[in-house]
Amino acid sequence: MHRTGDLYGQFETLEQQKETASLGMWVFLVTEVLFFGGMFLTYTINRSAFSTAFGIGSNTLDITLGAGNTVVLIMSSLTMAMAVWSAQVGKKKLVSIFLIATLGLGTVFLGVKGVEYKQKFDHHLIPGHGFDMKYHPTHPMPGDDPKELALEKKEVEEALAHDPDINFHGQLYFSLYFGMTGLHALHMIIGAGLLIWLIKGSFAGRFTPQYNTPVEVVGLYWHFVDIVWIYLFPLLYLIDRHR
Amino acid sequence: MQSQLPIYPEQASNFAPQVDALMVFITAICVFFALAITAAIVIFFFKFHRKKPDDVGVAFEGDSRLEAAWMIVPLILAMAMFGWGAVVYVDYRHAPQDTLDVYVIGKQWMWKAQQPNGLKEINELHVPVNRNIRLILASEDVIHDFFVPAFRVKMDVVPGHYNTMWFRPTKPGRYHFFCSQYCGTNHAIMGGWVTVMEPSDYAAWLSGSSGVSANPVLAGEKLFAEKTCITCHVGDGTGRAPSLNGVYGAPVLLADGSTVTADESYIRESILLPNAKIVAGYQPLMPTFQGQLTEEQILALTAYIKSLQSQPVPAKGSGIAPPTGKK
Amino acid sequence: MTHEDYLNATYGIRSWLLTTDHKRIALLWLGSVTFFFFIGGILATMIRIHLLTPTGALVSPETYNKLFTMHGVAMIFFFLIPSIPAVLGNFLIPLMIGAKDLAFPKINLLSWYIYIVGGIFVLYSFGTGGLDTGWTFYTPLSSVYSNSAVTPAVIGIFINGFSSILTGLNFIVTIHTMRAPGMTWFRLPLFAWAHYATSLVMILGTPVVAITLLLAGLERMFHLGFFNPALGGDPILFQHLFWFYSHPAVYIMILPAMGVISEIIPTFARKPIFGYSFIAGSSIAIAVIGFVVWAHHMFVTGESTYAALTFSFLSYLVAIPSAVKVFNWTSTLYKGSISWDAPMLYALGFIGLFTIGGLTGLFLACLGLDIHIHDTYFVVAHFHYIMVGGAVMGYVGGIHFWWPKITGRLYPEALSRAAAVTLFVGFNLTFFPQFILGYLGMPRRYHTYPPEFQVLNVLSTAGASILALGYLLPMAYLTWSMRYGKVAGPNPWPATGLEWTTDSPPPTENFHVTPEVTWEPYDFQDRPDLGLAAGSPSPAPAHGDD
Amino acid sequence: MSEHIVSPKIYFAIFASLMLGTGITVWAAFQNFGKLNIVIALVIATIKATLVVLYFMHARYSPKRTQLVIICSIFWLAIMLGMTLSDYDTRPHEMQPGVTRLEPPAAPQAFTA
Repeated sequence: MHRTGDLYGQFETLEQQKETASLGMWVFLVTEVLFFGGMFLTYTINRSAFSTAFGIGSNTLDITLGAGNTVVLIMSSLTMAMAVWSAQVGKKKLVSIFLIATLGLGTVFLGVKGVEYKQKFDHHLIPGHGFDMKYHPTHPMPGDDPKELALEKKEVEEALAHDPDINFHGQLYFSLYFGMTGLHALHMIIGAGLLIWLIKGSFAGRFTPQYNTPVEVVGLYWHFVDIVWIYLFPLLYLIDRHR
Repeated sequence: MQSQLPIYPEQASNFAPQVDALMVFITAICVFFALAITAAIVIFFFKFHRKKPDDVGVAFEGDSRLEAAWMIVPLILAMAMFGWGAVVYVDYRHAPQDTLDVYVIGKQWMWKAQQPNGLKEINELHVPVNRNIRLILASEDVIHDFFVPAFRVKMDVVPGHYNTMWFRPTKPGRYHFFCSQYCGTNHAIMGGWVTVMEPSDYAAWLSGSSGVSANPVLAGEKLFAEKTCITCHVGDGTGRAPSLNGVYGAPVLLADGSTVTADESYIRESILLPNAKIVAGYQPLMPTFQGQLTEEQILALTAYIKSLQSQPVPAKGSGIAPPTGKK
Repeated sequence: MTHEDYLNATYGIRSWLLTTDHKRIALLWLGSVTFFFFIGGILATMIRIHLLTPTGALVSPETYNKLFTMHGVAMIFFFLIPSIPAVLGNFLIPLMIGAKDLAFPKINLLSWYIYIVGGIFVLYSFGTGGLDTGWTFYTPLSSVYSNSAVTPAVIGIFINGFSSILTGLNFIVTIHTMRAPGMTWFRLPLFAWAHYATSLVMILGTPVVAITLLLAGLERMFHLGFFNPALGGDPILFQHLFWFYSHPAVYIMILPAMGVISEIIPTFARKPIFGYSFIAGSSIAIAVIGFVVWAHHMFVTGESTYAALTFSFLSYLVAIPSAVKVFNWTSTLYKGSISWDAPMLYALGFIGLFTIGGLTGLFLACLGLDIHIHDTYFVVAHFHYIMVGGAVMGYVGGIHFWWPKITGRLYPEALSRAAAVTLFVGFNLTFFPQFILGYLGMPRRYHTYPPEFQVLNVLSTAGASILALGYLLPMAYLTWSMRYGKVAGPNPWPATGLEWTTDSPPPTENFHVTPEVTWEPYDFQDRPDLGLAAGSPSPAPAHGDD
Repeated sequence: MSEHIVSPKIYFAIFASLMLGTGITVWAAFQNFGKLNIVIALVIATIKATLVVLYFMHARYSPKRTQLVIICSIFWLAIMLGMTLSDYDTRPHEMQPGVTRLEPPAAPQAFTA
């Protein structure tokens, strides 16, 4: 199909094209909801069966990094929304600035995620043969707070009395932790790729009040990724924090 | 004739008549509808065959009352099927209080059963007639399914769960049971026999076989399955090891071309040092059972293998040297 | 005089592999699903030959298990699910609604490439060690115990899922936003309604099976425990997730076939379809109710009695819209002007086989009866009646119906009628005995069986050889007709759909001018352009729609 | 149909509410509400997600069709979660996941494999 200006050949009008693109993205997001939904279901069943192990697993996560990342991601959603707004009102320069800001915040999020993964690796909390819930409390790393370590140790020991299979069930928690955050991070990486493509377009001044469909559609995707995290954060980081 | 081309299996439990009645009920309704639709299609097909190439049919577009009728009538019939089926199912899922409990464990690819007095069986299940039997099912590896067609009952055997099923056998006899959830390579031969006995026979069987069986052949048969000999030494010669049917006392052709008579000492040596003499055409796969069997058990196994003398020798897959064999 | 059409607009392999024309993409799909149908068919033939004797005539147990697993995977994921939507749907939906193309032509092409990549992974698995888990991939057999090439197969099916999702997405958006002027929702062909319902299932179900198989694959690769009870996981959870997609997936297979039948019947009975809105509505009802019946695959797994009752009840509800369709098709024949062309024979064959398939579903949905027939040959027969008797009959019938539109040629009439009858007879002989086998208690997936079941198995194998002939015949004469068939003209039957108002084969842009729809669907009375004796035999003209 | 342009003021207001929500959810996690902890966390998350969908994603100003799509996704997610969980909630104890170490139901004697 040939393309005339911004209008692709299969469409009659720009408005039809925009409506179609936006509906397409919404329908795609429905499939994403169910894609993540399958994982959330697996999580729910296992968490209710092994709540002790999931609580301990959750408490090993760094809540400061998690909450910080939540703030970063919400902020990136704001800048994304502002990028869409800038395109709608025709402020071409602002479009580029807000897109770059979104990409920057997204990168920060991924960087922090990387730091957290590294921590888990050091603490022998990667599911598999080396997995050991007791490793970290018994092998302190430089910079660890001895009080917290003692607490963690006590927790694991108490839990063992209730749940002798704590190492298996803890592994389930971490399998789900890596599965869900990994899938989320993959979506972030794809989103970052889309942002780079948009930034190139915005430098060329392509996005105008008449034609801003790509910015709007990528925006929808980005906000969806944000929503997934809004659920992941309490479900993974905030179990049994009050203990 | 039931034996020629039967259309339903034997009825041997309390559930069998119930399930068969359901089957008849649903079949009757379905046959009625299938015939009605087929008849309508066939009649219309011929009666309204196009006469001239440019003919057009009579246009009418629908009738809401008719549509309502053919939604409501099938719905009522469907609800009847649902209701009746549900009654049978709820009964099946809720065992009565006075059951005789037997543990059944599935593993790739055999069934182990344990009677209330601790007696264990392999690929066999003995139960008294007219008693409520509850099977408590567990799996050691993958999902299996315990299925007795003559009783019309089955239940999955799921690792990590305990499932239960119950039935009341109503007719003494021997009935096939199958594994009906696909469980890997030998899924199809993971089956056995349920023996339904008169209560007195069952009591005698229980006491007679408790502890070490008085009958060495029976004890050997149990061992033969328990030590998984049966998975390779398949009777019909299709296993990875030769069939043992009729082997006792017969000449056996070895891999080095020599022949040996399968007597007690050969059997004993083959159990304890299996790689000493390999039957022609087979790989040295068998593990040694040295230290794993008591003398008594070896005797029992030997007795069992002797008893196979009367079994039919398969054409292929036996270690017995052909009668015209050299020397 | 040759006019330019989509087939001769451009030449060269690149013009096909990089095309964004929905009609060319449909032909790419036609080629690739036929390839997988062949693979599945050869495997099926080997299965039937093996089961000629009680001890198994052909292969070892391991090989037999691989045969039926690979047969299932190839047929379900790589033939049945894409067959009608990706071939006929792709070709026809834009034509039927008067659009120049689908909403997202590039995504449409991407969808085919994703399928090919997924297919390569699965073929790699078949070639290196095969697959012996059953197409259902039940854990922990698939994730821990199987020694076959499970990982590449699971990855292949995961990838292939996105092909399905993108096709469904494309259809939904296209039907919403690309309709020609005058093409209101209730003037849509029922084929388009059926595809809309199918697409709903594709976009709502497929992501769940994708994530499930991904988790199972990860479990196998990294020894995780999502569904492995030895590590705390729950195999029943896998079944819930798997069937949440895989039960609705049977509606992905059957709904488009129902759409095909709803087109063929009014065309060859030359009258408006009876109860248009009920057939359209029942497609949506099947798609929606089809999502809440999945655990009827799990009545004997130990799911709770309460859940079993709920799912059995809902399963009976889904029978009603299917029955509505059958009754309406049959009523359409009444006082029609019925021709005995091959597509009509396929359509009537479909109704017969689908009726048996659907009615036997009532047996399986019945809780008390399912205890006995679950996982036996009864189930095998039931779903083959739906999927082969239903979906494949619909697919082959649809190919015959639209072949003149796709290629511009007609096929030999007598031969095609003979093929339809052969298929019907062969099919019944193959699968009807399996109902009896199942009730007698022969479990499925058995490479060996007690000798008393032999007679019925031999009958089944005999039928299969007739069935195979019934499939080879159309392949031969359809291929022949592409070159030597009679030129068809734009509307050979004639039929009322928009797709028949354009050239055969259609031009790349589908229509020379954007069409405007002014008539009701399947209306032969007010269509002088069809050249029929319009309205003559009927004293009662179609009174306006209400 | 001219599209609705949401003013930046609303965006910033939503952003502020999301921040507030994040703060509350972290605070609430450290209080012991018993079984209510998870409920509170999910309610707050749902409020946050709703705000994002309605305003950042313009669902409030979108055509009915888009709103229907959103409702569909929630509905189907609810079917999947709800109906599966209803099975688990009504199963007897010995059929729950991960009970391999428990004794079998009413064992007359030791259960050995």
